[in-house]
Amino acid sequence: MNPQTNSRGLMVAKVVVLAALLAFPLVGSAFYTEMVAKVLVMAIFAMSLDLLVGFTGLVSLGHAAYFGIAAYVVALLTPKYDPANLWIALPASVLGAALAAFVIGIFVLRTKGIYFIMVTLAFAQMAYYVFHDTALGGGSDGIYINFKPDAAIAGWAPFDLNEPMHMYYFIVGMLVLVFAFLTLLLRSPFGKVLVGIRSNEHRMQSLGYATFRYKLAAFTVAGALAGVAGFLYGVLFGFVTPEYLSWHQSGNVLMMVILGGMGNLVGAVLGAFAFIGLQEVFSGWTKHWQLLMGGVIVAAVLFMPGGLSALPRRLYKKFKEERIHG
Amino acid sequence: MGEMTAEIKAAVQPHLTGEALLVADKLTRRFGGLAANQGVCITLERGKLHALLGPNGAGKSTCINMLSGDLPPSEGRILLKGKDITGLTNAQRSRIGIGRSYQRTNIFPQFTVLENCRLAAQSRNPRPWKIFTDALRLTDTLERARAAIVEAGLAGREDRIAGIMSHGEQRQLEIAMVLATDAEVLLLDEPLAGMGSEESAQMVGLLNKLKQDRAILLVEHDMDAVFAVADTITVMVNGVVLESGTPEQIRNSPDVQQAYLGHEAEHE
Amino acid sequence: AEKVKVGLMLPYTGTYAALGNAITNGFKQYVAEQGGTLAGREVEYFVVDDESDPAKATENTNKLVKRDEVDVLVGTVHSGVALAMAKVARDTKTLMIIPNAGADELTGPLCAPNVFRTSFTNWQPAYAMGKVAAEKGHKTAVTLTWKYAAGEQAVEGFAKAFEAGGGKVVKQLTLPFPNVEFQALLTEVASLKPDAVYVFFAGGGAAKFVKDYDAAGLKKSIPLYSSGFLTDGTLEAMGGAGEGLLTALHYADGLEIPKDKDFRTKYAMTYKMQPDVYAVQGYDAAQLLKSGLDAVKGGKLDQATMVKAMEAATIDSPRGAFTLSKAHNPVQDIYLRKAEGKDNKLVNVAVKKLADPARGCRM
Amino acid sequence: MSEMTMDSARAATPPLVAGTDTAVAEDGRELLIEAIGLHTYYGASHILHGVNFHIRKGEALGLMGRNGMGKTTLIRTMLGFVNPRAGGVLVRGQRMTGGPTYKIARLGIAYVPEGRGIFPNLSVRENLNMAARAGVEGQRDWTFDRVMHTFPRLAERINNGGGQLSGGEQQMLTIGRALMTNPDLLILDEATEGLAPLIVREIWRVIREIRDSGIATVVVDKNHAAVTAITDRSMILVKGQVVFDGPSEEVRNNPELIQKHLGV
Amino acid sequence: MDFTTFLIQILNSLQYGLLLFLVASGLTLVFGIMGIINLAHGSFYMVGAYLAFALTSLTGNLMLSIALGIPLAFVFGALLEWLLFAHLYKRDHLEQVLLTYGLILIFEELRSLAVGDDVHGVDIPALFSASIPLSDTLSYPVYRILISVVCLVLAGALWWLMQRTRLGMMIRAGSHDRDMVQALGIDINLLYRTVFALGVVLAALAGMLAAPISSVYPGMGSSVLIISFVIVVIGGIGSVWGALVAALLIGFADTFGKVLLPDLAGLAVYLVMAVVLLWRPEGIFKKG
Ligand SMILES: Nc1ncnc2c1ncn2[C@@H]1O[C@H](COP(=O)(O)OP(=O)(O)OP(=O)(O)O)[C@@H](O)[C@H]1O
Ligand SMILES: Nc1ncnc2c1ncn2[C@@H]1O[C@H](COP(=O)(O)OP(=O)(O)OP(=O)(O)O)[C@@H](O)[C@H]1O
Ligand SMILES: CC(C)C[C@H](N)C(=O)O
Ligand SMILES: [Mg+2]
Ligand SMILES: [Mg+2]
Repeated sequence: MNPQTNSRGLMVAKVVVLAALLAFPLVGSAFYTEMVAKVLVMAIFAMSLDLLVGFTGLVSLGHAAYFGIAAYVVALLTPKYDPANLWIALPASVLGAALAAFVIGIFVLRTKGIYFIMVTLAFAQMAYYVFHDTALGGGSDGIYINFKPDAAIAGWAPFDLNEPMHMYYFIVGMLVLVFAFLTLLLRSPFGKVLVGIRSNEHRMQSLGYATFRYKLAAFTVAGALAGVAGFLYGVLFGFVTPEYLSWHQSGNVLMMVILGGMGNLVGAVLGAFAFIGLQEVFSGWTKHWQLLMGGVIVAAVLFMPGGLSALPRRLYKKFKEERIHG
Repeated sequence: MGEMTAEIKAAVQPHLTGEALLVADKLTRRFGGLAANQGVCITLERGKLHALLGPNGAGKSTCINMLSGDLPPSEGRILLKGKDITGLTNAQRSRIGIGRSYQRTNIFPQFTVLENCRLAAQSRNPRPWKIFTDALRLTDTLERARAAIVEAGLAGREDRIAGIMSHGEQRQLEIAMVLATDAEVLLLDEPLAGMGSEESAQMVGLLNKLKQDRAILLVEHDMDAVFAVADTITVMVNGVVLESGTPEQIRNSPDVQQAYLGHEAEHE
Repeated sequence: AEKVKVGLMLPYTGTYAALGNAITNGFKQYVAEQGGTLAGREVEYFVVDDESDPAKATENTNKLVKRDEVDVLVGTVHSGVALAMAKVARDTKTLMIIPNAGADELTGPLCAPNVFRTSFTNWQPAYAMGKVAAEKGHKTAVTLTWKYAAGEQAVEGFAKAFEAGGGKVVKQLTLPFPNVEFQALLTEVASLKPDAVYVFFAGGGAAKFVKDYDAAGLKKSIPLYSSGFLTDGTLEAMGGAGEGLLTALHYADGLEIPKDKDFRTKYAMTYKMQPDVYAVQGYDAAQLLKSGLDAVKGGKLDQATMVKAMEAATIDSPRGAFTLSKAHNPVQDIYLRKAEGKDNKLVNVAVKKLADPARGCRM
Repeated sequence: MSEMTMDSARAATPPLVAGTDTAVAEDGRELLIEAIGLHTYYGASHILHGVNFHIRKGEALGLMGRNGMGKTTLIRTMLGFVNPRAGGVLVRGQRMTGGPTYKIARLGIAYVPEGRGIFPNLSVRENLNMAARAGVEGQRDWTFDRVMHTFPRLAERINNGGGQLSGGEQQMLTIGRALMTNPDLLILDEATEGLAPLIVREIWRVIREIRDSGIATVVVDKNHAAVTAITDRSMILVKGQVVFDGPSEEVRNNPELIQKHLGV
Repeated sequence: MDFTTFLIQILNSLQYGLLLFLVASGLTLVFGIMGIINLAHGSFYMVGAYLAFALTSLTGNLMLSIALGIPLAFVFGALLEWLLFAHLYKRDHLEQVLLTYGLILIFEELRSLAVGDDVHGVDIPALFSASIPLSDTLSYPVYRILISVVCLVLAGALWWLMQRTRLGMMIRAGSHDRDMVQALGIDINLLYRTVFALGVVLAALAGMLAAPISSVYPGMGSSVLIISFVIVVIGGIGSVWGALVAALLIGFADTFGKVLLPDLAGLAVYLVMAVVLLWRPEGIFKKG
């Protein structure tokens, strides 16, 4: 398997997966369609974090803040008895998240490594308490989005998000968009700089890159994309609580990224599927499902270094070595 | 050229004759109580290679760090073509044409040799807004990277992963990266350390070629190489300049021999 | 008859896990007493662990409603989760019985024909306690609670009754849920020197609070009152510190009610432990469901018929028989209890047949 | 294979007295390390191709070869950092293939890695003190004071963090630290890299002194003249194979050998 | 707030800060000095508390239980290191995050299976059950003072171990370059196994000591986890004194936050962390 066929194989795999996603609602029940939709939203969220963690080397433990802020923006923009306009609410949510990320980024990017992990956590917790302890967004009980945003453009509505099918395909569409956007971004000169920063930031500086600006840009883009996910999540479930900004949420999405394999967009998607999927399956089996979940995670770390996305390569290598020596 | 530079040239380094690109004006750097550099003046001229020698801990790397912007000086100024650049960050200095290599190998270990150099070359023309362009299609960058690899003697090893190359190969890559930035002023901190004899010899040839249209500051403990390429030599001891002059003057200076070179030919 | 599909959405992990288990036990005990069926129908359970996590509540509820298509939702402990559940229940018109969560809104502004509660509103025991405190002649009080729905509503109920009885709440202290460092606030209480202190805490935090209150020497000088959750299932953990505390709740140890004795014996036999208020609430949830099922007599589960029957039902609860208010919340006696050893011994009935005001309910 | 056949390479290696308690070379001196037929891989790349190696007590050996030929890999294999896929390593007669490294070190082997292995988060004093240990025979020839005396520059920076030292100072610290373990064999991988000429001369002097005191040394250095001048025996590696193993004198007197394999 | 109250609040802050340090001390060792990101640290704290509960109901005496619990915790820690952590030193830090996250779930469920989900109490040993009166209404439990003393002793001992002993130097060296430490003849595996176990002992000890005053309840581990990390980080990773100072700082922020700004009390701790790290991006006592 040379790199060429490898990448062609990957391409085929991606097309197959996409086709499966598109076909799913036709065969799956409404419930599972919603569930897959949720996984896809989390996949977008995980990809946005992967841009930071896996590609730029910025491990954020406060990424849920931007997810949650975007969700609150739609919730607050939605009138009590009317839908908001999608074409206003979506950009507003994303912008809100991006703005928050930009401002917070200016502060947190002064720190490095574990300190960065902790300051991102600190800022996210502050955002959490702002929603939790004030009446702004309904306090700890959260608020409901009673009507999903209206997709009408000048009276004509291409789709209706209240239709579960439409909502599902809208989410698939957003996933594809985000995936494509990140793929392009990462192979561009800009993306190469981010990866360079991950590898050795000091050398990037001495080569002439103003790394702070690049990092801030990445942080803002990641925040905006987390905002896309937050928007979709809020709209999908019609409910927003401060828990969306909590460190558990930040932790969970980080788990998805690591489980899937950092620095790999497909990995982030796989991680979301695995993490949520296992949770579903196990909690259906037993009350003590977290024991199984924990066991799987521990086993994954021990026997699957590099996460799910590294699995095929490792299996292939093993196979090859066996052929040589076996 | 600023009036200050001319003055320094006349007062401190009368042997200078060419176009001064980079001037260190009374640089001082203290670490707590230790003055690692004190009132160091150095002028780098286009077309000349200036060697900076001195015993271990004399302050050579500290001097380079100040020139490259990795360390702010406690006192003193740095001028590039007469303009004060003391306040600029290392990235800014790199963009206006000051490139450096490190004594302790400082590369991108997970990347291939080519990607290491490509990133270095891309910094000349970063184009961050071109987010829909494939970076690997920017041929100018790619060409410069490949050229640098060949010059540093790593031809044929473009696709090796940098971090798992041997020590000497990594030292070569360190140099290739500076070359790829195509800087006008090169600050090289012990480029030959860790290189084998053949690579060293090749490097000396390269330095002779490079200096023709650049200004180079070379810190190096390999005396054979230094005397083969240097036009000017400054010797530092304990953070201060001990002597500055032509290779001949330096070789014969008793002070330098006592502090740094030792007496020739003990077992060679 | 067709079987009935019951969706149990309760916390089985996390701080409230013990409560979720007790409710499940209570529910299943009633079904077992009925010979394993309810109104002659086989009961099929669908169980979801809600982890007391409001963020997952909507989907967890959807799992039961949309995936498993349950006939009735039973849940849950945490008010925030219950609010999200109730929203799904209202939207999908699924019958729902709340066996614990006390959020006033559920049977207040958010009340709905298909949503019932067999437990309490946060307001109820607190109001009763306020009344008792005022009757004891206390003039000033300080309240202290976690800053979240249940705590705030409890404090509001207490203050209402206490001030109506001539007292005055001089300061309302709060700390974030589920923070348990009380020392600073206890110092504040000590410097205010009120006649009484009212608190709302539950679970591990409750045990720690009572211990700290005692250790700070306050228990000797300022009487402590609370909704009964403070001492339910936590007395053992408090060591001796809880001894003698007065709390108000809709259940107590040593109720001289035959139903209760019977219930307790059976529970202890089946589960090898003593039941608590949560088990009772679960038990009553099953009873309430049965009264609904009885009305449709093995036929189709017509919701209107069931709701009507449930609204009219009198539940023969171990806590004493109760009926439901118009907003579907129990109208029940609130007992004053005193902690003795491991028991919350009945002192007297603090308020008879107390109904939640159900402000905002348009039903 | 040029210059030497596989057989002659074997012949240059004294026979292994396997199964006995102490490994002894033909000349009666104790064999400190003996490696036979090492094949080392990094993943799929085959680095060492059947290397034989030995060093006797008190012997000074120069290990030479161009960049990337496998010198460091050979050392790391013998120290147990890397497990060879074939071949074996005996340290003082004990089978030690693949480690554990700390046991090998405790048999009196000290290592100065290329690119320095100082602990930047420890002060100079701590770097030295943490390593202090009596030798295999209980000798305590190298003490803190003696290291200070050998490298006065370190004495001046004694409370500095290791990471704050100049490159050359770090190199001195690594050598000093290795000596603090009172070894019988000192392996120096590019130990003079980055050192000023005076210090380099000082290091050569120390190495000679060490050798004279009966400590064996393995020296990897690009200064072939110096290496052959202070060692008894030299080995040359080309692409993971030993192409020369013999008296250093022979290398010194044979510029073509150097020209051919070391490319000067 | 009158002056006496103010003084008592200061005392409260100090005491709370010291208690936090007790919990964070093990983390200082394992995370701050050995460099292992261990999210399961809170679980060890919980294990300690439940151990105190279980042993005390057997032996009837907390002090005896602690004496028994310490070796148990040590063995437990050593086993865990041998089974799991030993495989992770050379991996990405984030894999440690993932692994220890999995452990949290496992420990929590095992606890639930073994002892159930109830809240339990542990009695303060009779010897220390007295209280010292501070004002006419308020008094101060002797046991809390005892804990403070233990904290200070621990801080001192930990500092001495890390900075003044060769063992400490080896541990610090190992966090930077394990291979090199081995090459100096030190059995790094054994060393790290021991130190890791020591970290577990510290966490468990904190749980055991805190059991009487905080009671023993499900999820008690995760409530201390974040705050412990906050303390180690803002103190400056690797600095024992830094952790102590940070713990006191958080104690003050939390205590006075609750009294003076009750509506924003939740924010106070994180605000302090954000401000400290923006002012000193590598913690208060940054190490070279
Ligand atoms: N960050 C620092 N903190 C404290 N002292 C430092 C720091 N960096 C360098 N020094 C000290 O400053 C002095 C000069 O160091 P420098 O690295 O400039 O020496 P050098 O001339 O490059 O030596 P070498 O040839 O050994 O590389 C040394 O004594 C060193 O210990
Ligand atoms: N970890 C590794 N993984 C894969 N290949 C490696 C690794 N380390 C070294 N190599 C390769 O093994 C070969 C031998 O390397 P080694 O470091 O032994 O050379 P060397 O003779 O010491 O060279 P130098 O003089 O440059 O230090 C090199 O080609 C190098 O690229
Ligand atoms: C008494 C408690 C268990 C009540 C619960 N916390 C609620 O949210 O209503
Ligand atoms: Mg230097
Ligand atoms: Mg090498």
